[in-house]
Amino acid sequence: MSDNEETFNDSDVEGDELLQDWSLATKIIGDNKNVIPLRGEKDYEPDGTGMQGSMLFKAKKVMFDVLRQPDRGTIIKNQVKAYYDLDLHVATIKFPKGTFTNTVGSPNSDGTLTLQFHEFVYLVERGSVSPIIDLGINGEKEEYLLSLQDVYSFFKSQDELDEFFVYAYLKRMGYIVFPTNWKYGKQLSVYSRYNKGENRFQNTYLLLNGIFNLFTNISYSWLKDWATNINNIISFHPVKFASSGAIFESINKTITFYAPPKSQKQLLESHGVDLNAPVSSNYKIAFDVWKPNPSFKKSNRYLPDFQIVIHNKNSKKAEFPNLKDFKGIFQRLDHKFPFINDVDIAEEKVTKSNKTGNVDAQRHLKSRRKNNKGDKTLSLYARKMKRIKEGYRSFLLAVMDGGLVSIVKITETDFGSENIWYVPSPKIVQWKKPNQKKRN
Amino acid sequence: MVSMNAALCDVVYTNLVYQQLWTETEIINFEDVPIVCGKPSHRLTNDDNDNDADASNSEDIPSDGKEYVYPILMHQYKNSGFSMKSLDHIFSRLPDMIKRLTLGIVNDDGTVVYYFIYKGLRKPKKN
Amino acid sequence: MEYRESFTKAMSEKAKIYLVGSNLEDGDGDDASSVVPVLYDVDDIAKIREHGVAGVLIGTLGGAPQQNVFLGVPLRLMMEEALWLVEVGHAVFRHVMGQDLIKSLKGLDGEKLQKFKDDRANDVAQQLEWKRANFLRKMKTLRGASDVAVPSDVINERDEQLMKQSIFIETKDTSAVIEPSLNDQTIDQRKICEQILRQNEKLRLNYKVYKKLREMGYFMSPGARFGGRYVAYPGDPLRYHSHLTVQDARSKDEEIDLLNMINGARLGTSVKKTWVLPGINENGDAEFYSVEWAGFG
Amino acid sequence: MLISLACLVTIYEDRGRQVLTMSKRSHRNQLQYKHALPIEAQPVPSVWKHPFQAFSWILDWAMRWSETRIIDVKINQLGQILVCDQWQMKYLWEHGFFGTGQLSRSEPNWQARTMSRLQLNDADRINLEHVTDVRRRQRLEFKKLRAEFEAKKLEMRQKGIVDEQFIEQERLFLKNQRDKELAFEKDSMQIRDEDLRLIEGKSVIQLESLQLMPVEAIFLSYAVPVLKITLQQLMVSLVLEPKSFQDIKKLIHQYVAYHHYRSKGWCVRSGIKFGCEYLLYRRGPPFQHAEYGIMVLDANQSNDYTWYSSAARVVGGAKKQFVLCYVEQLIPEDDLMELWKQSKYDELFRNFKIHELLYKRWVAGKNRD
Repeated sequence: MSDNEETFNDSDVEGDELLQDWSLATKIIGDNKNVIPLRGEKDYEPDGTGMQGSMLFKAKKVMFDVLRQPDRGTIIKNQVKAYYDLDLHVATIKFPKGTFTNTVGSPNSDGTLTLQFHEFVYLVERGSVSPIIDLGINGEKEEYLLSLQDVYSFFKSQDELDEFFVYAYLKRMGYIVFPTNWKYGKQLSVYSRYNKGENRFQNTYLLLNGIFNLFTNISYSWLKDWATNINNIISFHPVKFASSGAIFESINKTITFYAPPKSQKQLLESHGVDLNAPVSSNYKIAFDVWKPNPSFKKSNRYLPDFQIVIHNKNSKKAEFPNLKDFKGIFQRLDHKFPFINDVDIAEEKVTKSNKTGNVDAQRHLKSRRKNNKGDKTLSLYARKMKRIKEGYRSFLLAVMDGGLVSIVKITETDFGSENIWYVPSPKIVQWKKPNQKKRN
Repeated sequence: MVSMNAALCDVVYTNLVYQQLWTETEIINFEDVPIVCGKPSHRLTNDDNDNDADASNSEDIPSDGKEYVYPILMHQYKNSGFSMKSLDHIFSRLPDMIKRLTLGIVNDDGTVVYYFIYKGLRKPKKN
Repeated sequence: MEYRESFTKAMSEKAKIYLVGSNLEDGDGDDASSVVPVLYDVDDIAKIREHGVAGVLIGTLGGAPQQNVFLGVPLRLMMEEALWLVEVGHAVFRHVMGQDLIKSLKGLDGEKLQKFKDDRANDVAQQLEWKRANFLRKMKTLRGASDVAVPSDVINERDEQLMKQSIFIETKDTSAVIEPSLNDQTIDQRKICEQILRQNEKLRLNYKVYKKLREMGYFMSPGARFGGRYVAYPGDPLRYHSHLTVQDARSKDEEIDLLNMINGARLGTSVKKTWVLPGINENGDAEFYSVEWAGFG
Repeated sequence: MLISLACLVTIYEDRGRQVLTMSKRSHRNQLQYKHALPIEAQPVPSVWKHPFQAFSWILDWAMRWSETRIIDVKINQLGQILVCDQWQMKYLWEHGFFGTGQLSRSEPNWQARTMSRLQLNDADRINLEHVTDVRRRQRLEFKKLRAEFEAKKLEMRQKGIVDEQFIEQERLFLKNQRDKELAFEKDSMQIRDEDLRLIEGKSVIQLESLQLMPVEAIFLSYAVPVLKITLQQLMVSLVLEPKSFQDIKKLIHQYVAYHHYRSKGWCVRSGIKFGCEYLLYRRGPPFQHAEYGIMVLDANQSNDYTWYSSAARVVGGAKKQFVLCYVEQLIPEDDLMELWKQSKYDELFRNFKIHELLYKRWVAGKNRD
């Protein structure tokens, strides 16, 4: 599918300012190319002319013609019936067929497929399944074909409707979407390497961590005064510096900062510690999202590419997350963190060569350094910049406003760990000072 | 408080005359509302061109080319205390012919930024 | 012409707005303001549009399910839109919970149920009839008048089967049971409106702003994308640019966040929308100030 | 449309920059702005070639010891923190881009700009007196010639001669003169009455001061102490008598964030132009555009979504990353207040923690592969 429509749809400005020409919708319905051509410009305001009036009339007519087309459904040959169960609030397909079953529903041992409610509504809207209710009158099977309106009356809350909308929105764009903590099949976890059979390790770790915290808490109180005093003595005198870096070094310890986990190990540590911490449940992670992939297996899922949290900005109950809420979300994230590989590999290399003293490895590292010598400082600097810009853990926040959704990516980043001060090259340092140094 | 207002007017006056190059600039007190009034050095970019006059908005644009600037102080770390009530008050003191007020926001970073304020609804410029 | 007829018909009745997602009868305990107002009937959607309410289509379009540009029924309204339509008398609220629907379905007597079945069967029969006629017409033209070896009005078993298989089973937008079963149910419209407004202070203020702007002729749509509560259009958004980014309503002595005003007006200038600050005065009326970047400084 | 905003900004940022070729300019910048902070490091030479060299180094080192607090500041009744000395303004700008010229976009170059606007610093300098002088002499010349024409015309008329050619000649002369005068006025200058007040001999009086943001002033009296004012004096003048921590909370939050970025090497400047609190430059405005727009928030703060979305769109429209910088306080407010009262600012600052989040619009159609 082409990217065209999305660039329009998600680029708010254009989406609003360009004419939504529904005659094009008839085109995409006709052939399946899904290419949406450029749309025309709108007018500034009504000018009372008949010409403008008839253009508006036509535009509305086309739109309503499209809306009136009976195009939700299937021919009998392809019909798939999904039976809604009011008590369980799910639907069941007795004879699943069609490609959608690869990425929708939980298969049961008897060959049927259970659809969660949002999956059910989505497939009904697409016309992929017929929504049926078995009225079971007088013990007899009595199938009744529901309408879309009937199906919507089963929504239990605004939150559920919003979740469904976000689900459908992503599905229409081709993403694979399942609820986070979906019980069916197997799903990889970032933490699984440690969790599986290594609970002992984890417990030991937690214990040690607890003791450490206890110790630091006690020691901190009396160490703190000491440290402050020493600092007061040394820091605010006109200290002389032998390099510009030293000036920064002298002031960059003042403000503490949060450094997000950057490696598998640190991830586990933060995750492990937080297992005991109370989790704010206001912001649940609604869905795991995978990029489109034909070889996706729902029974054996690799790490999702994204996870998504939904916020309805007009709901009386909900507030935009504050820092604590964000932290709660980050702690519970479990998806593909693109930064892990890079950082882990870099770290492993260092520890390996340090610990084992492996001559070969060190030689290898040396030769690599040698090769990079030319732009070493530059690339180090560039790498720091890249780390800040790309950040670490992230999730998507879908903000519902009426029936419109905007999606924001929230990413932990860390300016604190990356010192980026400029170190003048020797050539410039040796350059003679300009006259400005001499004051009047 | 009054001297503070005077000092604030001076900042905006100097900024308008010597950075924005306004002419015929003067400070007028409409009772307790001090206004820096003057002529911009060129047509303000937000106005429509004469030949493309936007009839519905044109009555808002002063015919003598004069703009009325109300200075307001904005600290990064203090509340401004500025509300719609403040705006009501300012407009109540201004002569009726003044449809457009310019807020001259004096920031504590050394800059002054200017925003037009209209009572009621105003359409955006066409182009 | 057909369009005009149905148009006139639609205008003659009140549109039906269904409140989805919450149990209203729960009384004060539940948050009535978090129900979602939704319309399913295209005629109703066309009708409220003539009254200046566009809403947002939220359903997947059956014929083009792989995109988010053109969506279909149902139509979701902002609560303000729904309240205004009902208050002015262009629409009525309806509220149906799933279990009630099923109850009413189960409560249908055999006669009614049979009628539904007959309707469906009729639809199938009609489609089949149409397909047969079509098929025969094609056969005729294909074979020409001279061919008499095969009678042209006979369809063999296989073709008949194929035709039956290709009959389209449509999922209809609107319910066949909900409206008839509700017709006699009288809901106190004013009470629902009050209930919804009572529980949400912010909505209460914003509704005054919405109402005022609507009565001035503006169409509103949700405005978070442009940094506001509403985006206001001088006419049908299908044809006209939006003019205003309207902020959340406030009391008139509430402090203005100048930094927020600055970036709002800056953004407004770049997207050609005036940044509008609405306030509610002592009389409970909405008043406005418009802000735009002066273009210098 | 956001592009147009970005363009607008680009124009502003470009205005006032010297027109130099890229490489030349960048080299010049490297030299001019080699110090990121107003305290200059004194590198220890790697080889001591001569005993005298060591002596000179120590002397230099000692000299500078004594001159750290060198910048005078004045705080006026509006709370504006001003540096008025020419050299000091330039020094603070060139050593880390501190402050903003009150009549400039950033670098305090109003005087030079005005000189060039009034054409007072051209190579063949036309000063005001010169202009009036030229104009007066021109006028005189014109009057003289016109008098000659008048005399001749009278003479011819008395003789009863009507010379069409002569009248045409006169007309042309007069027109010519007027054009000349207009042209002179036009391209010599458009001096307003307001400008006349500025001119003092061959120069323009300096109206502009360098204004420091409160956080810059704190940084320059606390972290890199170059202001003559002490931190305590400064703090008291910023907030006279805070009754509760609420009164100083925002200032402290702003400072903590400012110090954080400055101390990691970023050039931090006001973000007001883009509706955010700070802009982060790698080195400074002459080198490249700002890369980040920072919004400082309290850890418990939650605003309506529109607050985030409009700020993010303005910052994003100028092709900058939008950062939510949360400031968390680590000890109770009463304790913080106590530290303030005792002027233990260092300890006060140390009891805050920074958390950063990138906030970016996510487009479903662009993240599928």
